[in-house]
Amino acid sequence: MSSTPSEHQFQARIDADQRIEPKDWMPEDYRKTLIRQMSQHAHSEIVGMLPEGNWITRAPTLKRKSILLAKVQDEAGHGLYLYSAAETLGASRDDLLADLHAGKAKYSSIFNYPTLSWADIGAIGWLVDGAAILNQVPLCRTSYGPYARAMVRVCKEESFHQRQGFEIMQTLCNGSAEQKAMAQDALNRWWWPTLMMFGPRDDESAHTARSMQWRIKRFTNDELRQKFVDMMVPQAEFLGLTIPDEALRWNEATRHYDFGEVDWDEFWNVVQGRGPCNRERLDARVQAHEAGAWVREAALAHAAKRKARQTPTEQMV
Amino acid sequence: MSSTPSEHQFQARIDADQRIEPKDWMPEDYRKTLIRQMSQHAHSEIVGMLPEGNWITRAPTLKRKSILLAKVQDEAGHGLYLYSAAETLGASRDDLLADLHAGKAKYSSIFNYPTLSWADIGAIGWLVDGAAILNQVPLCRTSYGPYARAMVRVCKEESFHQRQGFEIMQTLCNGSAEQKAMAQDALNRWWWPTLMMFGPRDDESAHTARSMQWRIKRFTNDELRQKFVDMMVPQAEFLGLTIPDEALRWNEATRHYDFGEVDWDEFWNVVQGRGPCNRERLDARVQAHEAGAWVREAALAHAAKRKARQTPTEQMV
Amino acid sequence: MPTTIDIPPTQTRLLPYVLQLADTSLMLAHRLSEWCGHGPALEQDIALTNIALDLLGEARHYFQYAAALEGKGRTEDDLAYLRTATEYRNPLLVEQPNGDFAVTVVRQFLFDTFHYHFLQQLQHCADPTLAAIAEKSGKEAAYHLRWSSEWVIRLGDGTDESHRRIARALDLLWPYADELTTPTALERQLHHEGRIPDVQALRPALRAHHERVLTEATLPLPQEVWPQQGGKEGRHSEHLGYILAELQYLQRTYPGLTW
Amino acid sequence: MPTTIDIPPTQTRLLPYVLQLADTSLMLAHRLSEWCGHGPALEQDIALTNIALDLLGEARHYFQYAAALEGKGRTEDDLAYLRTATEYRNPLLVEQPNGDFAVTVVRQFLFDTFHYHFLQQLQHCADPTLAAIAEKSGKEAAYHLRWSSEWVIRLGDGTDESHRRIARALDLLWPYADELTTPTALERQLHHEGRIPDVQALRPALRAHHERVLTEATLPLPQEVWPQQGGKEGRHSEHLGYILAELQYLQRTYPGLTW
Repeated sequence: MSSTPSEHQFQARIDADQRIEPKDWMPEDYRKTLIRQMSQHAHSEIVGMLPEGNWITRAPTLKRKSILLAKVQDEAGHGLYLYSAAETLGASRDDLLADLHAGKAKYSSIFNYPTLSWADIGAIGWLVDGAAILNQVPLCRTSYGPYARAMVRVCKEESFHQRQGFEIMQTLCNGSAEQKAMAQDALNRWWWPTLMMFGPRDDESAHTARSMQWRIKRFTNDELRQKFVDMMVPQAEFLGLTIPDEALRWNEATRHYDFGEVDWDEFWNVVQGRGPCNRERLDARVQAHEAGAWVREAALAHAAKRKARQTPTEQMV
Repeated sequence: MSSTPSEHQFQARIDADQRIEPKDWMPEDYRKTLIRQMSQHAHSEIVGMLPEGNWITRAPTLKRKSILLAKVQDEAGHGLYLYSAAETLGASRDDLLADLHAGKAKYSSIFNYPTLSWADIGAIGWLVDGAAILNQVPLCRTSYGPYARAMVRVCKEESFHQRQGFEIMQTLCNGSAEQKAMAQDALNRWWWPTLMMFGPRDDESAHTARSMQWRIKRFTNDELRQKFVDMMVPQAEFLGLTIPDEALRWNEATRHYDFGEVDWDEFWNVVQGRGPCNRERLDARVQAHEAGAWVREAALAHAAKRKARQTPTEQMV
Repeated sequence: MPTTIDIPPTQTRLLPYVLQLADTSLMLAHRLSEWCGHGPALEQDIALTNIALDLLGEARHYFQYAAALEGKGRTEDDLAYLRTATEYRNPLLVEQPNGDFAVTVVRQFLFDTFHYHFLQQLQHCADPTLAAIAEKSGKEAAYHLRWSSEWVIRLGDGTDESHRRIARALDLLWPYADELTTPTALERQLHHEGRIPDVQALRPALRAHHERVLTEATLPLPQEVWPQQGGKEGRHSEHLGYILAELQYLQRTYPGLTW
Repeated sequence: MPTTIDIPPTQTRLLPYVLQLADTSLMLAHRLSEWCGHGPALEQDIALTNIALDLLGEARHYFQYAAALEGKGRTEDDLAYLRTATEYRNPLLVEQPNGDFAVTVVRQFLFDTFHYHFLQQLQHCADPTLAAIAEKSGKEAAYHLRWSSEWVIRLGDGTDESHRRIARALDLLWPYADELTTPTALERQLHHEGRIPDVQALRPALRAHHERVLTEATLPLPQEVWPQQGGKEGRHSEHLGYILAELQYLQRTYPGLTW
C-alpha cells in the first residue's frame, strides 16, 4: 500500500522516536487506534476500582484501609489522565463513557473476576499491577506525547501499588496457616486471568503489527507474557507459593520458563462478556453514571447561573 | 346527650356483653373508633416487623433465626387478620395503608425505637409482647365480633412469642458477663418505652371513657400500666436484671409497685413523629409499598386476563 | 484449572456433600428472609417467609446430620456459622441478591424446579437420613415449585412492566441455572458409588417444566449461555462475603457462647 | 434515663474522649469510602476519597494516642476493630447512610462546619498531642468545609431536582446536627477541667456559617427540631451494627493476626 507524503513523513518521525503531539498531522487510523487504546486503558482504570473497592470496608487494619483507599483513588486519577489524553485527540469523555456503558467499549477483562478474600487484594497488586506495569512501562516511550506522559505518571504510582500488593502477600505468607492458604488460593484464582491480560497469542492478534509500526505498542503479547512469567516465578518462590501450572519449568536452553497453555475458551468468553462479573461491573458503572446525572446537571446549571450573574467585564476574564 | 332507640338498644347489647357483628346496626362513631383502633393495631403489627426483622440476618443460631423468622411472619399474619377485620366495617386495606404511608395513621410508637443488639430481640418479646398481651387479652372479649376473634388468634401466638423473648433473656442472663450486660443494656433502653405503650395518663387520655363504655377498651391506661409493672418486677428479679427506675418499690399498703414517672416529653415527641426511627420505619413501609406496586398491578392484570379467557360458563362459577 | 483427582470409593465422604445440601438451603433461606417486612404485599411477605422457614428447616436437618457424620461433637451452628467463604458449597444461584420481586421469583423458580425433582430422586437414596429429609422437604418443595411457577406466569403474563422485569430477571439469572445440574467431581464420585442421584439426568425434566411455565408466561426460553459455576467447589461470587459478615457476626464476636 | 454521675476531676480520663474523636472521624471516613467507584463523576469520587483519607488519617492519630493513653500495649487496630456497638462513641450523624449525593453533601457540610470550628479550638488545648492533631487536621478540615459548602450551594442553586434533593437531605439530617454541639457529661467535665473546648459555645459560629451557605444555596434554614442524640454515649442507630459487621469481619474471624 503506497503512502502519501504526509504518511511518509509521519512514519519517519515515528521511526526517529519523535513525539507526535495533538496539533500534529496524523493518519486517521492512528488517531482512531490511539483513542481506542487510551479509552480502553481509562475504562480499565475506572472499572478496576470496583474489584479492589469491594474490600475497602472490610480492610483488616486501618493502615491497609488507608493504603487501599489511596490505591483506588490513584486509579480514578489515572482514569482522569487517560480520558484527558484521549480528549486531546478530539474524543469526548461523555461519548467514551457512553460507549463503555452501552457495552461497546472494552476494558481489561481481568476486572471481570471477583475478589473473594483479602488475599485477592494482595494478588491484584502483585500480579495484575505487575502485568499492567509490563504493558505500561514501554508505553512511557510511546509515540503519542500525551499518552506517554500520562503513562509516566501512571507507572510511578503503579509500581508503588505493586510493591504494596506484594507486601500484603508477604505478610500473609508469613502469617498463620489460614493466611497462607488464603494467599495460595488467591494466587490459584488470579494467575491464569493475569496471563490473559497480555491478550491473545501473537498469531491471533489483529492489531499488533500496525500498533508496533506506530510505536503504540512496543512488545508483542507473547513477549510480555513470557517476561511476566519469568519475573513472577522467583517472586512466588520467595513467597513460598506454588504457581498453579503443572507445565511450568525452567528451560535451560532458552533461559526462560516454559509454561502451560492459557484456557483460550475462558479468555474469549470473558472478553465477550460472559465472565463471572462482567454484568456486575458494567451495571455498577452504569448505575453510578445514571444516579449521578442530576449532580452533573446541577453543577452545569449552577456554573451557568454564576456566569450569568457576572458583569460583562467579569465574564470577559 | 339523649340517645336514639337504636343507640339505646345497641348500648343494651354491649352492656349484656353481646357481640356486635358486621351486619348489625352500630353508631357511626363506634364504627369509626373501631376502624381507627383495628387499623392502628394492624399497622402496629406490620411496622413491628421491622425492628425485629432487623436481626434476622444476624440471628446467632439457626434455631433463633427460625424462631425469629416465624415470629415476624406471625406479625404479618396478625396484620392480615386485623386489616380483614377492619374491612368488615367498610374500610379498605388500600385506604388504610395510604393513611399510614402518608403519616396520617398512628401505630404503636414502641416500634420507633431501634434494635441495637440481639438482646433487644429478647427484650421486645419479653416486654413489648408482654405489654401487648395485657392490652390484647381483654380485647378477646371486646364487643365487636371480628375484632374479638382476631384477638383470640393473636393472643395465642403472642403468648408464645413472649415466652420465647423471655427465654432469650434467660439464656443471656445465664451466659457470659458480656451477654448479661447486653441483656441489662436492652432492658435499660426498652423499659420506659414499653411503659409508654399503655398511652397517656388516664386524665390525659381523650378516647378512654367512650371506648370503655362501648367495651372496645376494658381497662384504663394506668390500670394496665400498673398491672404490667407488677408482673414484670418479679420476672426481672428472676433474671437478675435491674429495672432502670430508681423510684420502683413495693407499696405494702396498695399491694402494688410504686414506680417513677414516664418522660412524657419523650412520649409526645415520639408519638408526634420525632422518635429515633419514625422516619426510617415509615420510609421502609412506603418504599416496600411503592416498590411492590408493579407486582400488585401485575397480579390484578393477570387475574383479569385469566378471567377473560374463561368461557362464559366458567366465569359463572 | 487443576482437576480434582478421583477419590477411591472407600474414601468418599458423604460429609462435604451433606454440607453442600445444607449450605444451599441455608443461603437461599437467608436471602429470602431479607424480604421480611419489605414484600410487595403482606401475602407475599408471608409466602416468602414460609419458603424461607421450610428451607431453613431443611438446612438444619442437613447440618445436624453433617455434625453427626463429622463425629467431632460439633453442632449445626458450628458448621453453619464458623466456616470461611471458600468452605461454603452452595451453588452461585442461591447467593445472588434479591433484586426486585421478579429476580427473587426467577431465582426461586430455577431453584425449585431443580430442588423438587432432585428431592424426588434423593428420597430413594441408600442413606436413610438423607432419604427421610428428602421425603419431608420434597412435600414442601412441591408447594414452593407451585408458588414460584405461578408467579413466573403471573408476572410474565401480567403487565408490560412485569413482563419486562421478569424477562430481565431470567436473562440475569439463567447463567446460574446450569450449575445446579452440573455434577462436581465429588457428586460424580458419589453417584458412581450409587449413593446420590445423577443431577445431570434431571435436565430433561427441568427443561420440560421450564418450557411449560415460560410458555404460559409468554416468556422466551433463554438461549444457551456460558454457565457461571464454582459455588459448589467453594469459588463464590462477591456476594457471599457480605452475607457471611452479617450471618456470622455474633458467633465471631462472642465465640463459644450459648444463645 | 439514669444520668451519668459527675466524675471527680482527678479521675476524668481523657481516653474515652479521645476514642470519641477517633470513632467520629473513622465512621465518617468509612461511610465516605463506600462511594469509591460509585461517585457521580471521577472528580467527585476523588474528592470524596480525599476527605475519607484525611479523616482516616486523623482517626488513626487519635486511635494511636488512645492506645498510648490506655497503656495496655494495645494498638490502633485493637481499639478500632474490636469493640462492640455500645462502646463506639461517634455521634449519630456520621453513621447515617450515604443516601444520594445530596445526603452525603449535607452530612459532610454539617460535620465539616462543626469539625473545622472545633479543631480551631482544640489546637489551643493543653494536651500537646491533641493540639498537634488538631492543627494538622484543621488545615484539612478547612478544605473539606470549603468543598462541602460549595456543593451545598451548587446543589441548592442548581436545578429544581438538585434543589429538591438537597432540601430533603437537609430535612433528613438536621435532627442529627445538634448532637455535635451538645456536650455529654464527660465533655462537660473535661471542659470544666479546662482540657477541651466547649462545643456548645461553637453554636453561634456554626449557625452563622450555616445561614450564609444555605442562603446562598437558596435553601431555608431548617426549623428547630427535636434533636436525635445518644451516639456519643453509645446509643446508636440501627446502622452502626451493619457497619461493624463489615468493618470487623476479618479481625473477628482471624483474631490476633498480622495483616
